[in-house]
Amino acid sequence: MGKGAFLGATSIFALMCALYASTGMAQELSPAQAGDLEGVIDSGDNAWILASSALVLIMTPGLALFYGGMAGTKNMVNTMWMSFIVICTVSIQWVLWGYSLSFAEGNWFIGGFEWVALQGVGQEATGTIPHLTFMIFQCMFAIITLALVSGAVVERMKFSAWLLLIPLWTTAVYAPICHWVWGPGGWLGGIGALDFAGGTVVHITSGASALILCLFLGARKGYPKSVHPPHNIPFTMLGAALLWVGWFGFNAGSELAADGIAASAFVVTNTATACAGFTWSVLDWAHSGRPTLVGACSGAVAGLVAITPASGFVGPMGSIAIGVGAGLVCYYGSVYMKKALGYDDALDVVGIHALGGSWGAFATGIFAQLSVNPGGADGAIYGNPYQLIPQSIGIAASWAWACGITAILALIIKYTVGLKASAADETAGMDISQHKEIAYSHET
Amino acid sequence: MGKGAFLGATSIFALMCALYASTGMAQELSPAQAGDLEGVIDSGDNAWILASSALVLIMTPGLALFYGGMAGTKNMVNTMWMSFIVICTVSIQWVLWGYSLSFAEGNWFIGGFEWVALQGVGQEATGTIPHLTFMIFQCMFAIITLALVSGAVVERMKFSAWLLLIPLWTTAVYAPICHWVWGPGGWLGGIGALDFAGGTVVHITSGASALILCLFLGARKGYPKSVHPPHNIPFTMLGAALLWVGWFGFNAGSELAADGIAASAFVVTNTATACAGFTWSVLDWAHSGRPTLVGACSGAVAGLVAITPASGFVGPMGSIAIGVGAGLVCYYGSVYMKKALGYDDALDVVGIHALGGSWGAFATGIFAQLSVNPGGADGAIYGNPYQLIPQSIGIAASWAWACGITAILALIIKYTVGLKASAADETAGMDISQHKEIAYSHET
Amino acid sequence: MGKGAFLGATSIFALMCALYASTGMAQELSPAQAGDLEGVIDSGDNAWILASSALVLIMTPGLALFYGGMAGTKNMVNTMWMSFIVICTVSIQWVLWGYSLSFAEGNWFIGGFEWVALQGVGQEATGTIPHLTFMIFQCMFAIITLALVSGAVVERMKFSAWLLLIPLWTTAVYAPICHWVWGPGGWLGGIGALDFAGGTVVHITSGASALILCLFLGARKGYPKSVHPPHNIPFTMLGAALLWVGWFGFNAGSELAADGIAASAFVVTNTATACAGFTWSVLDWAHSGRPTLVGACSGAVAGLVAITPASGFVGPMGSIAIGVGAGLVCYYGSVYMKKALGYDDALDVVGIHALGGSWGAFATGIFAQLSVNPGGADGAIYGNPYQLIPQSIGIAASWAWACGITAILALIIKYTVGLKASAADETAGMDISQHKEIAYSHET
Amino acid sequence: MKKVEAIIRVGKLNAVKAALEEIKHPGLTVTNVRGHGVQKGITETWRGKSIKIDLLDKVKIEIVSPDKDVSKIIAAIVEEGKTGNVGDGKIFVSTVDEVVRIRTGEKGEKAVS
Amino acid sequence: MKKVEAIIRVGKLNAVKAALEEIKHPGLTVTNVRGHGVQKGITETWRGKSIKIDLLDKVKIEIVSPDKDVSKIIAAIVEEGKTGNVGDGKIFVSTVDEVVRIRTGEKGEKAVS
Amino acid sequence: MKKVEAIIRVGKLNAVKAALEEIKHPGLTVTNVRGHGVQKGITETWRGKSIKIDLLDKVKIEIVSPDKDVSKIIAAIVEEGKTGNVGDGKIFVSTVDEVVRIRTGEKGEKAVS
Ligand SMILES: Nc1ncnc2c1ncn2[C@@H]1O[C@H](COP(=O)(O)OP(=O)(O)O)[C@@H](O)[C@H]1O
Ligand SMILES: Nc1ncnc2c1ncn2[C@@H]1O[C@H](COP(=O)(O)OP(=O)(O)O)[C@@H](O)[C@H]1O
Ligand SMILES: Nc1ncnc2c1ncn2[C@@H]1O[C@H](COP(=O)(O)OP(=O)(O)O)[C@@H](O)[C@H]1O
Repeated sequence: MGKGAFLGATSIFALMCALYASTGMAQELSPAQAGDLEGVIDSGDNAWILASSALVLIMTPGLALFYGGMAGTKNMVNTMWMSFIVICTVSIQWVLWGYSLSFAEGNWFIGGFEWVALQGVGQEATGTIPHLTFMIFQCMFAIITLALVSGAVVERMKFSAWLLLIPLWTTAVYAPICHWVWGPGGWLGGIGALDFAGGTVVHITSGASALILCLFLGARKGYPKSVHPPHNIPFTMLGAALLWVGWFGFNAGSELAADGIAASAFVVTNTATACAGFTWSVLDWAHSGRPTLVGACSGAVAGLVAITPASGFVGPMGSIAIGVGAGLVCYYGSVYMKKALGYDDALDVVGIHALGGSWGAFATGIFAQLSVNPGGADGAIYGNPYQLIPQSIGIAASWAWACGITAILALIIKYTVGLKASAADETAGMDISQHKEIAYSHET
Repeated sequence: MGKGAFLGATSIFALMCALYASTGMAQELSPAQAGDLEGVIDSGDNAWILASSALVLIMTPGLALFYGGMAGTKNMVNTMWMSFIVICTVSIQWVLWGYSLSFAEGNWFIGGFEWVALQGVGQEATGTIPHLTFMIFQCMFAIITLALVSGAVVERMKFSAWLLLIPLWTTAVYAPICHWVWGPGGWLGGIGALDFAGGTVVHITSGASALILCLFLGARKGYPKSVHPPHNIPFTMLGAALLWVGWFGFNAGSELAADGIAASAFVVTNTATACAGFTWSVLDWAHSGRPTLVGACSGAVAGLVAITPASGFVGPMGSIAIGVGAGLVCYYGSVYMKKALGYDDALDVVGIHALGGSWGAFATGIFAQLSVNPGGADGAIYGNPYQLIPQSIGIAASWAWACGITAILALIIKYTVGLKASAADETAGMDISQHKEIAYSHET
Repeated sequence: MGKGAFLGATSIFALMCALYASTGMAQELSPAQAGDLEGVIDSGDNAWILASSALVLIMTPGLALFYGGMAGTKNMVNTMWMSFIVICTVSIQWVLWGYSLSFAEGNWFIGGFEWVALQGVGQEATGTIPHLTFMIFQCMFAIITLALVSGAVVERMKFSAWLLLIPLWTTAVYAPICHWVWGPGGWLGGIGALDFAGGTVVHITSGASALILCLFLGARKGYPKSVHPPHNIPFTMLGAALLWVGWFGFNAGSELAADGIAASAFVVTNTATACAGFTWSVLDWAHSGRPTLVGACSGAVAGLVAITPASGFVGPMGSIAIGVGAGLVCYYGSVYMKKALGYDDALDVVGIHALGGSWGAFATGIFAQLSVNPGGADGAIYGNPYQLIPQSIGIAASWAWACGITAILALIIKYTVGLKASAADETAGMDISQHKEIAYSHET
Repeated sequence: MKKVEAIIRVGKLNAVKAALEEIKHPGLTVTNVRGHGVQKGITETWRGKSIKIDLLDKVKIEIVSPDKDVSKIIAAIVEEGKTGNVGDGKIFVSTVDEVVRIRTGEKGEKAVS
Repeated sequence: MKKVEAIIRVGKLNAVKAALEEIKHPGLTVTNVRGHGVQKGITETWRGKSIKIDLLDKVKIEIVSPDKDVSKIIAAIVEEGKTGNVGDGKIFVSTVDEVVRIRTGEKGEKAVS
Repeated sequence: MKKVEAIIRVGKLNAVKAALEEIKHPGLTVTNVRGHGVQKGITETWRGKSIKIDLLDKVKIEIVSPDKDVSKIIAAIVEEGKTGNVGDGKIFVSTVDEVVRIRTGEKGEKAVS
């Protein structure tokens, strides 16, 4: 059956990548990015990264509303809960071991145990901000990444299964890929793959894992005939707005300083987002006869996703190209590809995050400019087509690892607590069946 | 007919102002305010302006909720959409040519093309922040200004007409007035008109344009008998709260530094807003027998509007006077003046923004204190009644230009795509007729 | 009758505490904390505290949604209004006399009148931020504290009574306790009671006052049989999220600088909150068979409350203990203690704020570490059990003063405008009876 | 005693209500309903997918009245509820055996006034 | 078989429901309605404008039952639904020709129990 | 003329609607109701307190049709509305004295088609 084969293939690919990396790239380890504990704290930089951390935290409840508004009324609480429980759980996991595995000195593949339980992670400067500031900023990234996955599996995944997935996934999928890209000695960073704020680490991992979970879960009852319109568009709009504004912290905060590159990242984030939102609206108008607000919000999120890896490396004109591209790629991915392939990705996490993240990571290799960020590289249109190689390796490796490991985790959960709610629970609604709660009780 | 006459009069007045300005003031051009590209970046200032930019962005979705909550259920999506599409569209327009026309070196009337497509707008310091930071902060102002207009025209203006209006208006109305007040060499700045954060540039332009659009559109079906209560007061409250908090970025950010004047602007913003919200509540209680929450929110917005031009120039006691005045002026403007004059300004953009902005710009000339801001001036009660002259000219010129040009744009749109939705579309609701969307689908 | 006795006892206790303090502690006055007007402004610190002030302001509308979502549909507007009017009123009270009474030089008990109407409160540096920045940051604390109280009395307290309570309570309860702990020469600060961000000043005062008001008001009609589920869980979740993110400003901002301690406070705030949210969910699952989202949100708020006094003094592991403890204490307080004692605390302000604040203030004495904050102290597990003494005194004194004075104010209000709405008004709903407003009008 | 039940357009409720007030109807009860008949539904769009909504919002008015007033009531509803386009709705008349006013326990015609 | 239809105050639903449970009624269906009769409406305020809401929220209870239980049911509703103030509502009784239980296809009295 | 009133499960609305379309029913009106019968309610939890919700969401379908079609309609509803578990609902049939189409003023059987 296709599922098994797919799983096998991706696992093998992941293994190959890992082997290749361990032989071919181990000697090229970049100097530790997060680990150099020197320098003094700059209050302006620290102010910006603390504010950015708050901004990134608000993204996850924003996501809860963005997703929840599109879910059905009887699944609203559960949909929001899936995001909210990630905040509560990953915040603890990250402090206890997640941060250490991701960012402590280790090998090319994974971090060490030095910073377990934040031992040795204190107020001293890392670059120009306290080490704790860097730690908590990264914590918010780990939170939102898994929360993104939930959009694909809402309306049918058991809450206990989701709860079990959280620490497993964050440990086995997120931490390694995060270390590869941003950790000291990580191999993807080592080969020069550029990912400013998480196109691979955040969006490909979440989107690819979402795809695997969709395949293991199967579709909702009656899909695709039973597809319903969003139950509350204002919540979806508000959620998209909170994502947009929080994303300034996500991207511009990833500079870890309040400098010119942060300003540039802020500008291209806004520009690409606007372009993608606008593009999706135009496509909606063309294909459905009317521009929809949910479409514009979806497009905006697609733009945010795509500009993420590029945000510290490209200029405004590059960001327009990336944004328009994101609108195109994610629109057709969410509308046509999903239909063609037939999986039930409830809220289009694959179409928007996996595809948008891949496009963004690739496009970084096209539009990056050394003149924007001397710590980056020139991209293809600035005469360096070779940058597309590490970018492509980064994309492929993230897909492979996320798919392979998520498949294993899904199997484990399937045969322990079970993945999918019973048909009766699904029909009654996940809110009452999983939580004994009802989103709206207007009779009271 | 009155409309034509009005249009004629305002156009002539605009012309006269322009002529007067070109002869009388051209030689008094102030040194470039935004354009001096020197100095070094201060990370604290940059952190504050980046954070402020994020805060100002959140105002527009906040406005979408503030307006949407007061609109009818069947027009909720369209009302929010009008704000959201402004974000997507003006973000692009501003980067491509809006910023250059507003802030590049040009003449007394309009900026040049030097910074088109952000050529030459980079990470170098403007004052103590990167030029890009200043650019994106100003972008958020251009966005919210046009979004404010939408409140007057909801529930009946065609979406295509609105979409067409966006780039036209931002180019022909916003850019010139912005240049007059804040651009290098702008004539209103040159004659010493004080406008710290946009009483004229933002609120008079939006409110005056809203009035003109109301007149061209005509009333909603059945108005005023058909006036309905807000469909969702929680959204209106949330929107007002997001406006309030975002406005701290708007006003205190306009100092372009995290210094004492920013702190002062923050304080007077909060104080005036509270006073105006409280005043409106008292008037509600007196006139309608009960204090309403929507009234307090409306009052708060009125206070935010009125303190905007004054925020960097007045002290706390001045802000109390401005806030109480805003509550009075805008309450009577929204309730009695609208009724007396009979235009259908659905959500009181004229009463709150045009009147509140005019009051604030005038009151700046009364309560400004050199001791608060040495870059400002003393107002009438500090012995300098002459400050009321440039303030009044600023008010009159903004009204005139906004009215005149908006009238021309409205005519253009009326005879191309058409301004007003058909009666059937209005009755069915703008959500389903313009967007094939329904805000709430609780049956699903 | 019990009420009278309780009132008497608390008043006497308050008196005793005051006397004891005036004799025993007056000589140990600490140097003025807020009042030393020297140094230069650090733009980064100022940026952070201005941003924090904005974050703390958003907490109050967040609270309005958190409470409103749990209230009944027909009381939604009134519930939000109670928070919103506090913003409008206390902002004015604070500027006029509240700040001076709390923070100006005075005696061990209360501040002086030096800074009435902000005379002498200007842009000059206090520490490294403008004095005005400190003033407005503290203003936001005064606002949220009283707003917290409203959760206990919603659905039955007359709006006029609440409006009258606002200036009285903020002047007679908040200002003294604030001065005791944070004001120059305040006696609780003097004896070394640690309260970083307001466990006593904010949460015990609000929770204890809520208890007294509940007792004076009596229960809602039909209580406890008539207890209804939350009318809108998404608003409750959104409110909790805004509280969480705003609380970063609350706690990490209380350092008044963007330094390492701010980073540490940020980290422990997030950790304790996540732990408490998780703990409450587990208890829900164990006791009710399902984890509820409202439970997780309640737990998160409990965690935020408990970590508040400790946030600048404890490390991450201490924060886990405090968070788990908060989940336990507040869950049993809200569910079992309330039932056992029988008072009608509608939204569990006593269970969460009074108990959570007390636990947090006590736990600060257990888990504080000098190595985290050299300006703090070591707690019991770091070899200094004596720290529990000033902590306990602080807890007891805050309870006593808040209970005693609130009882007096409640009596005054009861015999002037009256405390409780008529049964008919309660049945009709507070929205229509107090405000002539209806939260949702979907028919329009 | 008869019950007159009318399914009308949402936008016509106020006009019909006013017309009934003019003929001094004794009272009425309104319910939000959704309906489907000759009139076709509307189409919503979500992420490129068309979702047909074939039940449209309507309003049901119920009026219980003495037999003699029925024709007047029907006339008023038809007069004010009509637009001439499909979807205007229907009126159903049925027999009510007994009426009780809860407040007083009164029965019969006195109870509906 | 009869259908008893009662329009009552929203706040009385629980009491009436409890009373019906006591007399072991077979089941009931509840609808949110809005109504208008002797009782006047309420006035909302928006930006200084008074907006009259002349339809007040009510609840409609429908109970189908054998003829013999009708008087008991009416008595229970009147007893528990009454406040004595205008707006308490009305009860309408009409005839039902046939009842079917969907689950089993049973007809007649067996179907309503 | 008869009115067929069916209380069914929310999740069965689409299936029943489709079945009625197949037998070419003339139109229908749908109301959201809550109900209570043999089927027990559900329990919500709020802060450790269990709150019993004994009225479950149901949907009411009303179809007015000529007498001859009634048995076909009932059969279609039973067929598609049945799950076999308690809570499937009931069908009530009653007599309608008169039908008017508002759009045209037509009366009787022509009006319902
Ligand atoms: N046979 C019927 N039984 C019950 N309700 C009906 C019936 N036919 C129509 N309706 C109701 O009347 C509304 C309008 O009917 P429709 O046939 O669309 O328009 P018209 O009355 O103008 O011919 C429908 O939406 C539905 O609610
Ligand atoms: N003639 C009627 N037909 C249908 N419903 C009615 C009628 N009269 C009253 N009602 C319903 O009963 C409710 C209460 O009636 P009302 O006359 O206000 O009070 P009371 O029953 O105490 O005299 C109304 O809100 C309305 O829903
Ligand atoms: N006697 C009745 N009168 C009115 N409605 C009823 C009656 N009995 C049941 N109902 C409605 O039918 C629904 C289903 O009935 P129930 O007895 O629970 O299941 P079943 O029909 O499978 O025996 C109820 O929720 C209620 O809305």
